Amino acid sequence: MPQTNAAHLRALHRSMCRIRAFEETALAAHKAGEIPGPLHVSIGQEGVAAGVCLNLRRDDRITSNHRGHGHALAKGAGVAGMMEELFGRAGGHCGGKGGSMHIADFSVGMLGANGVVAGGIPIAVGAAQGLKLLGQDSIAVCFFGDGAINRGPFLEGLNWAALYRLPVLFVCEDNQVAAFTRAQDVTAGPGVAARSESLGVPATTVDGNDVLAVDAATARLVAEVRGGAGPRLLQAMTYRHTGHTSTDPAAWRAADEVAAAKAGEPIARFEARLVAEGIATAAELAAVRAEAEAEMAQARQNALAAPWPDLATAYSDVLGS
Amino acid sequence: MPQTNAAHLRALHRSMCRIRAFEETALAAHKAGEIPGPLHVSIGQEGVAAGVCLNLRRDDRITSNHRGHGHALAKGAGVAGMMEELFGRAGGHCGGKGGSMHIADFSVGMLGANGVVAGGIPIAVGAAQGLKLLGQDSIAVCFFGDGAINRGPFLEGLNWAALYRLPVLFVCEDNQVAAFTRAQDVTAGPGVAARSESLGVPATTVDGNDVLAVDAATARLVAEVRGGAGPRLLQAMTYRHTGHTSTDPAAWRAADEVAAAKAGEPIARFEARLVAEGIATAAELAAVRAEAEAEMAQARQNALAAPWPDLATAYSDVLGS
Amino acid sequence: MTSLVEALRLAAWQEMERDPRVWVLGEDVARGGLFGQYRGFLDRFGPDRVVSTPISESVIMGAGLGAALVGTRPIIEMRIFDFVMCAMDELVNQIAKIRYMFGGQARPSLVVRMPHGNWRNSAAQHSQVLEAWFTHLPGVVVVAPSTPADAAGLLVAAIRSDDPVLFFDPKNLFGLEGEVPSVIEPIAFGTAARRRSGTSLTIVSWSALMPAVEEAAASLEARGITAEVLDLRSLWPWDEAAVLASAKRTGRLLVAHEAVQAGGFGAEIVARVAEAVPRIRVARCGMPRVPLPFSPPLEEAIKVTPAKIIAAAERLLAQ
Amino acid sequence: MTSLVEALRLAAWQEMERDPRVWVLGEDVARGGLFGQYRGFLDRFGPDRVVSTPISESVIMGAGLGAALVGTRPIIEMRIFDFVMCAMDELVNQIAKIRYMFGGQARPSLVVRMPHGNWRNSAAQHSQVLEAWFTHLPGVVVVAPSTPADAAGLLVAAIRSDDPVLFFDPKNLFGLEGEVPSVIEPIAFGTAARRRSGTSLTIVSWSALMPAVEEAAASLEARGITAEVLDLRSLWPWDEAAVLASAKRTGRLLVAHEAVQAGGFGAEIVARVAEAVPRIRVARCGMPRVPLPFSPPLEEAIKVTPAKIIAAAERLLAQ
Ligand SMILES: Cc1ncc(C[n+]2csc(CCOP(=O)(O)OP(=O)(O)O)c2C)c(N)n1
Ligand SMILES: Cc1ncc(C[n+]2csc(CCOP(=O)(O)OP(=O)(O)O)c2C)c(N)n1
Ligand SMILES: [Mg+2]
Ligand SMILES: [Mg+2]
Repeated sequence: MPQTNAAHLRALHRSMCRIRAFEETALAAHKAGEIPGPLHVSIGQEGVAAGVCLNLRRDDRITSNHRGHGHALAKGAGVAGMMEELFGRAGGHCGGKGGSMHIADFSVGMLGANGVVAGGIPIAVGAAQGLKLLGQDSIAVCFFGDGAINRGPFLEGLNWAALYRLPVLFVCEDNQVAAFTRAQDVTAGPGVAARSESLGVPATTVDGNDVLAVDAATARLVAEVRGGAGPRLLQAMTYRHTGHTSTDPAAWRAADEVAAAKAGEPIARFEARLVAEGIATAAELAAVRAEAEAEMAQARQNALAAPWPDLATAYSDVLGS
Repeated sequence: MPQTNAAHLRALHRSMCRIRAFEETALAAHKAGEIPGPLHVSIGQEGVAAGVCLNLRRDDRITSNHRGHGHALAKGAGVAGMMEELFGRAGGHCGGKGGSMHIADFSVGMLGANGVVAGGIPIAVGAAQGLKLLGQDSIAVCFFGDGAINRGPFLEGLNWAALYRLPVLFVCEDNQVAAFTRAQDVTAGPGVAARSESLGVPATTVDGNDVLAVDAATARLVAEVRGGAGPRLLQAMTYRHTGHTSTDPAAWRAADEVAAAKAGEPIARFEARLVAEGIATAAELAAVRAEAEAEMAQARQNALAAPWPDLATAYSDVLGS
Repeated sequence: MTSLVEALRLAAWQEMERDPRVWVLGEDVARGGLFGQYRGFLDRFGPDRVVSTPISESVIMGAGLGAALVGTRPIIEMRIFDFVMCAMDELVNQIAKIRYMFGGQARPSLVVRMPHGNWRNSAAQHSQVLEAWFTHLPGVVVVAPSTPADAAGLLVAAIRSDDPVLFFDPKNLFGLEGEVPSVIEPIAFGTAARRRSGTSLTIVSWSALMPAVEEAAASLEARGITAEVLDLRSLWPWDEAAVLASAKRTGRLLVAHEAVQAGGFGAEIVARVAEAVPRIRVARCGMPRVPLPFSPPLEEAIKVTPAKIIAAAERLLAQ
Repeated sequence: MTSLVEALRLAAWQEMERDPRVWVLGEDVARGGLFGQYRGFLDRFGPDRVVSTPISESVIMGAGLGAALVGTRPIIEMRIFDFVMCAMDELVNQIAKIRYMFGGQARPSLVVRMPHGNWRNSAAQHSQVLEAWFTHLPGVVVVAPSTPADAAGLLVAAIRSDDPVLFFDPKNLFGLEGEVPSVIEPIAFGTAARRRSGTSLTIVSWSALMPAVEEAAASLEARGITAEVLDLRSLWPWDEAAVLASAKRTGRLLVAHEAVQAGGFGAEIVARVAEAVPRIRVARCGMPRVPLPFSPPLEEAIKVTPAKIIAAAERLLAQ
């Protein structure tokens, strides 16, 4: 790797560490009863969020799904506002009205997580169409899971994006599972890439646990999309280390399957490479992890102490000003 | 062509002639104000309905769309009941409650036309699943147009059918137009066959205006589907001679385009072949056409004279017995 | 004189001239739309602002939302209301909730146009009247005009509104003629129009049933029964003050609507008035709880007609 | 004692043992379902009758319909009500209308199970209560139980019914314990259960709000105000006779429900009673017209609570 992008490589590492630390902190806080409602974390999938979002501009937009913390963080959403949102506090990005499943930070182009599988696809397609109509050169990126490719909006959205040559990058975060069901048990045919091509959207598949592979593919695809070539799809193969929600043990998965996946987890893998190639020392990388953990611990403390929303806000943001 | 199936060939011809005559009679009746509501006719597409349905058993099921008269007739629905249904009379298959867009004749396995594009796809898939669960060897055939392949249920239904290896044959009646819009202007990628393959459903494309091509392909596909090979898709290329509805002149289409299409229309084409190969004489074939026209004229007269439904029926068939 | 559908065409045209962020998407809109409500738009505004779409209702609705989130103001044309059933997640779970869920970060400023109601014997899947559902759905405005001028003024208000507006085009009244000003001013939501003054009873209605209501009121008047007739024009917000004031004056309230009576918006109006006005006499006139049949005599039998409105009024007055 | 979710599991199990045409389809049902309501079904009934599906709500709903049309009796599991918005064409345009449109040739005998309502701060897209919509939709039965025994008996009735039944599982009450008979008999739709007798007022409610209503009634009674409490159990058909009789006795009717008050089913009940019982005093207690917020204090602020029901009752009695 050329030294010239060492800063970028360190940024990728730092982004992944911050996502990991955020998720582990959120999990602990949920177990401690500090976070209400359902919680979906993305431990093991950090390479996708970081590898994609670090190739985006602040004025690019993303839509996400129910497992969206990593996407938001990597896109630049403020940690304090995210943690407070999970805690339902006044300082949350959504004022506590959304929670984990509805994290959004429009100030950095994060147009929202979504509680409905595939719900973000039509929105991203429309955002791209709007940006094109306004003559802006920012693009939309749409994150969704392998489960979303069996919902109608996947077909409608990709056909539409290809038809109007919209500036949208579809990112299928393929962790090969949807809730308690393996993707292979509910997905016929060769999979998302073939579906995408059949709808006129060129597809690329990468190892989503290799952040450099994600980074390189995204850089190329974003350039094509921003250049007006039309939509592209990136399939990133990865693995969900935890259960579907914070309370799901996912006991149905074979222990060795999980162990093997954890062995190939993206952060340690990338760190080994950074050290081997002399980009950073193990000590430097450990320091980054520690710093991320400290940042999230601090955010948790703040959130726990933060004020609840003013009850009047329960009635605002419905209609009118 | 072997003489052995001359009867089958004559049946194909007769079926197409009856559909053509039914549609032209219905069109005239609608123009005369005898038929209320919207009317979608399938003139020019008779080769698909006849070629497919004459390869089915009475206990096979079909679902259809808004342009469903031909499918129903070819599957064996009674003409009197169909014409009375279009006229809204008591003797209609649906007692006048459905009309043209909701023609159904469960006694011959015709599970209904549909006023919603792609509405018949999930129903056909479920019918196939139910038949399989009941251990019956009848199959389901699902007719839809090129417009339906841009709706989500197309993806959901094909993936589902392939997943459970259901006995369903999908028939895309591709007349290359949806209402007032050309398929090419709203369909990205290589088209329905590629979409089908990407969802694990093998696809075959034929000239839908060549009834023998439709017949041969269907015979093979039905055998595979009934044999337990799982779902198949047949794309039949054809052309809608009329406008979208009986009141639509479709003036936006170039006159020569329409003329060219009419030149290749399936009935005359098949008749030329039957005569050339000595299966039938021109006089015999003209007699079949005349007979079909007389049958439909008679059905129109009967329908016009038929009683309206008892007003009490407006309140029945909702809930309870 | 201008037809209602032409009034709607002029209103959308005016707003697209006025604001370059306004655009329309839906099936066949570049060909003028199913009812000609966008005739000439393609030539004037071009294919980027007049977008004929695939038959993809989920994305027609959802793309409109996404485009609104980046600052455009889409008119989402759904062709016929019944097809909105193919886009309910996008409407109910996304459009109606996004501003609230995100704590006000987003404001989907869009209009969803849904030609609805009984129309030319088009049977159960092309005739539904489910406007009441959306009065029960937080986060949306519900508009249901009955005259060319109101349709135009309310559509202008809808397009300029920063809230998501569900605009129920009364497709059975598209041919209705009336005066429309050359410059169309917005009409405020939640203001009812008094179509007739009277003292015997109050009749509240809206949308495609208004002509039947006025016909009924006229023949009642011929027999000395004068009805105060209010056209709500929008169902959320609705003009509760005007309805309460009139009901208090007349002491009797009849709500008539095209929709099924059970669970219709008439129930909400009657309930509000019954809660607020002790001893008020109330009645409703709506369709029985059955799908719309195709056969003309059957449809006629279950539809709300002037005769049924008159009968309901007489029963109410007999109490 | 049996929990409500276990009672539902036993009811579905009993019916699948009884009738080989009954089967269940939905996401993760072969793993027991999201709430364990199908635990053990796969091992007992096999993968053809216990079908874990893709995330394809349109086909989950529509395939259930198609399978019913050829003579099976599917239980269509929708996981969480809000996802039904992804299958509304199949439910509203197809399931609810097919029997009527086809003149009685088809009878979709199926059950759609939809765990609904506020639940563990799951926010706007996982908490909706839109049961009222379906009382306004011709062609469907609407069931909303509140106790383990009722849930079991009504689910048995739903599975045996030849009509399409929309079964609203009260997910917030899944842990509620109660007695359930070893042989579960069907409970007739349209029969309310009287939970308390009283003379001061009538309180009508159903589903997950019943515990709050009973708590409110108890504390009112402690102050000498006795409420007759009716649990409707099914909303269509609904026990109009029982409600009218009770309202006439007490002279005061309060309808409380978890759903948004505006346009909720309480409006229909109040309207019917106000039409039929002159001088009756009526009131409703429901949620304000806002989406459900995530933050616990905000959710608590807008939810219907015993305190709000008591306050509504006191206002009604003060009239
Ligand atoms: C339309 C819809 N159906 C079902 C659900 C319930 N649900 C939430 S997440 C999930 C699994 C999604 O799997 P995938 O898209 O692969 O994302 P992952 O959880 O693997 O990150 C399901 C079924 C939902 N939220 N929306
Ligand atoms: C979901 C839905 N959207 C729109 C319509 C209106 N519509 C009726 S038929 C039609 C065109 C269908 O084209 P295609 O499926 O190719 O069938 P064809 O008319 O060509 O036979 C449209 C848009 C509808 N009925 N349903
Ligand atoms: Mg997944
Ligand atoms: Mg077509």
